[in-house]
Amino acid sequence: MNDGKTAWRNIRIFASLVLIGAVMAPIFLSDASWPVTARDYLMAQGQAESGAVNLVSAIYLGYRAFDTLGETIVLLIAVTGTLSLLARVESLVSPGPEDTSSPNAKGFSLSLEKRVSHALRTNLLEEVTGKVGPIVLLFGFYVMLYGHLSPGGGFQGGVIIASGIVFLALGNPYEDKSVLVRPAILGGMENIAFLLFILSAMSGVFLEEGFFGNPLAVSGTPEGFIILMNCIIGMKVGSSLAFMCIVMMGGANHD
Amino acid sequence: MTILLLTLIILLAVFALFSSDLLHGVVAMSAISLSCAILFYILEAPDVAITEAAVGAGVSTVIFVWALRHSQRKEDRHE
Amino acid sequence: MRPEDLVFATVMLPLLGAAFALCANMFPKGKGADTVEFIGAGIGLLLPLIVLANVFPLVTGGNAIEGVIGSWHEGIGITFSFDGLALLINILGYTVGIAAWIYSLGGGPRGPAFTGIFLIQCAALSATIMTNDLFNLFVCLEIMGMTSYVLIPTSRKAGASLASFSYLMVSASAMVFFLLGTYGLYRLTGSLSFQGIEAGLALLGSTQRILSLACLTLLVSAVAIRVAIMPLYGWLPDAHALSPHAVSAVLSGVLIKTPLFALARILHLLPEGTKIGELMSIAGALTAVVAVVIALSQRDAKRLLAYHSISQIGYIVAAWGMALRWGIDTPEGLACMVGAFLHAFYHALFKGLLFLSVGTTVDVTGERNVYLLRSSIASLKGRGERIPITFIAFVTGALAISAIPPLNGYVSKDLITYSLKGTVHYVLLSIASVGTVASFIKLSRIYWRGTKVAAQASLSTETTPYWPRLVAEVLLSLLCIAGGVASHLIIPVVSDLLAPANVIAIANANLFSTDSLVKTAWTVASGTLLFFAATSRPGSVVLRIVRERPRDFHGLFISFALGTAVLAGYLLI
Amino acid sequence: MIERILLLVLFMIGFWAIMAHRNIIKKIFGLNIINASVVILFILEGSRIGNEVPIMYGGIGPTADPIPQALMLTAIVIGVCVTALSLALAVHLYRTSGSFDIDVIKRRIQDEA
Repeated sequence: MNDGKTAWRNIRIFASLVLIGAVMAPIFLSDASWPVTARDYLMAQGQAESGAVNLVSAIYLGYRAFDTLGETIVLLIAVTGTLSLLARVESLVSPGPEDTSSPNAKGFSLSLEKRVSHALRTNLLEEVTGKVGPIVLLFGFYVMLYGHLSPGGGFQGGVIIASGIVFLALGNPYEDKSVLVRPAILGGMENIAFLLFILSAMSGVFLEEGFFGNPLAVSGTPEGFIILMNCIIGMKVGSSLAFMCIVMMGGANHD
Repeated sequence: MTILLLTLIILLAVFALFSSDLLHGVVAMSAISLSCAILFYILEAPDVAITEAAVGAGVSTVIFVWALRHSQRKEDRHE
Repeated sequence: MRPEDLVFATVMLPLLGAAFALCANMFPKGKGADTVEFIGAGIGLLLPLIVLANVFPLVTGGNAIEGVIGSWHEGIGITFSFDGLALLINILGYTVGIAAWIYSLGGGPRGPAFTGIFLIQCAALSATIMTNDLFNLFVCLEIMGMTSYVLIPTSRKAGASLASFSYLMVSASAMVFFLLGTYGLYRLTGSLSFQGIEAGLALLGSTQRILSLACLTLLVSAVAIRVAIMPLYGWLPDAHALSPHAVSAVLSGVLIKTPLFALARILHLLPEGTKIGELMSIAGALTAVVAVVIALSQRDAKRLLAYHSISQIGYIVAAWGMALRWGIDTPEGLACMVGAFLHAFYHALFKGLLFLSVGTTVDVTGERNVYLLRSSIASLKGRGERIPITFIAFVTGALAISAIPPLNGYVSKDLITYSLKGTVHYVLLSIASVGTVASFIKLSRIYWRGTKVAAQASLSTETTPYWPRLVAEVLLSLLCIAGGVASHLIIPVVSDLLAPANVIAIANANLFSTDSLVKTAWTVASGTLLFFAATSRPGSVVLRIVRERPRDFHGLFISFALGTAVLAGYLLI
Repeated sequence: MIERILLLVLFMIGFWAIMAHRNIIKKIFGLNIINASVVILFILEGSRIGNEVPIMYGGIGPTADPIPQALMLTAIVIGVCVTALSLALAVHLYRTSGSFDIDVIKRRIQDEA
């Protein structure tokens, strides 16, 4: 009975795909020569101006640091919003069709009552993740601190640190959790890191360099500012992602 | 090499969109992210490659799996 | 402090406030946490006003404070420019923001997370309007979008998540298109700043013209989704109707207008801007008419208001487009731009007021259906309003949106129709005014005395105080009245801020002329007639057909594709 | 040229999924795919002007354009944030309506309201 309707729907969808394709095609298929002015300027001046050997870091945390601030704000909003929705998902008393049909999909549940019923998990996972966690953390700090010299930086380091923290949380689920894996602590760290980021972005104002100006520009070590920003971003990203993952794994029983 | 990787990405995308098991789709999306990361590495963009690997293949997969754990895995096929 | 730093404080202060407010999460709930949160809100909402007052003398007469963020090299760093338009949009944003935040203390949602995200939204508005960089504009729009996706479902209504999800899908895909447009323009010009793009495009040969037009099309249609004009408005009614009242007020008052004025910044630099402005002004005028008809058919009080937002944004876009068409530097163009901004500002005030007062009524009575709800004044009195302030606030807002003198809506609508006289827009907008009057007569029925006395619903947020709602309503009502009465003072200031010094400010003496007053009387009379026609039997059948037209999810994207293709085709010809 | 055609195909596949697929998780896949295609396009074309990594290990050679790379870092992260939020909304919709099908969700929510 719905055949005509479905056909009409398909026709409209096809027509809009054709229309959009026609608008997109010139952009995708263009072979205009790529501009080199910005690249040449950066190659000549970038290292001296920002102090970073890695030009991508120089742009990311120097020339266009305001975009990076926007990006961390987006992350902050996403984490806050996801967690508030998550709390409501957990509190919905009447779940839809039962989700027990998918045992494999329940890979990492942390809360004790769920774990007892879970035969697939062995001690091996806990042993390995618990031991590997600190090493992953160390690697994360390396990536974070050397962002101005080699590929990587605060954000990437932060993600690795977050996975290290998650490993630690998986490693010792029963008791004496280290301080690092408590959701409350992680949430607090996230907020403090955000505050620090804003403050360090404002610091240039008091040194006549303007917002996001490099307060160390005249001191001879301009890379110091990038290292500082990398650390703050790493702390922010690491704590917020770890916070989100741990709350997701453990349900909403955080406070 | 670039063309090969792009073809692989397209195939994975088609698989992800047409498989009826959402978890398979998530794995395919994660594989797309990894292929992208390799592609970025070949294209002289190591920073982007690291980010894509960590964020695309890592974090977003975790979130996808979490979402499926809280809902259902199979796509319901009722018209 | 240098002026560049001073204007940038309008972005950084709300962010600092947001950081403070979020830190309140770390304190145990109670006095301490509240204090920290309130300090954050004070830093984020009140201090920027002081900054704006200080910036004011620097930007009059078409002056702009320009610079590169962090004083980096111009070709690579992010350039910004803070001019009169940015100042005005900031005033708009912070005024409505303060009122809505005060209302949220009484009407929910509450908590440090809400305050933080709300302040971030204010910062994003401020950053959007002052940036001169395409990629930075992308980031700002994404922040604004993210905050609305998070704020809409805080109302815990059943459809709110779906509305937020639809909005997210449409607008996130539109932002990918925006990114693609940025790619194309960067490839062509090697620059991301508006001035750089303008200079680069001027040098291009005709072979690259198609590419640059396609890029512009994508940028414009991605922004048009946010602004919700004609074919692209499908996401808005649900999102605005189902979000918390304070959020609705900000979403429809401020959020849908800021991208429009940010877009004007790049468009008026480019030669294609006039054509785009022309097409968008026609779309805007049509939007004003179509949306008002749909609004008249609505049953849900807040949804009716949401469709009115679309209709009023149609007025703004019509005037805005003609301003681009004629050029802001010409007297006609300036008159249109002043009209567009004033209507944006005044609409933010009276639509915010309407959302808040109707929201309070709906909360108090527990009924949203316009056809069922009656005698709300009794319920408001039962709630403790000795003088029905909410009712008075509603009447102020309704009179303002129906353009009854001497309220502010009259001034701005009259300015728009006055400057568009002689175009086809004039006719369309006059029809839309009639529809507005009719639908507000319909909405005001919720306060009429009815046979069935409305039930007294227990407020779901019984723990929160009631007075902040009234404070916010009174604040906005006073601003509405002041905007109308003091219009002869406001219009010269606004035109002085928008125009370069050499353009003569427009005359506004004839705003309250007999002609305009007679026209208003005609509008009200026809509006009343239309109301009776709509409540008659055949009228209500028509309205039901309009109300129950199918609205599919994929329809949102089909209209997006259609709108984009039409724009591209129009530019190419 | 072949690369760019492939990317256009990838984009269209993703856009089709967003528009026409009924399952909201698949729609989110589609969003990820179109985002990825634009990111790849930016990086791919930006690397045409040089064959060295934009890290200044001493000598100056023809490096790839670092600006697209820095921009795409931001774009990737924003894309993941949008994905996270949309998934949270999807799960919430599933919990309130019991389905991932957009039409079914719409109908059930309207019935409820």
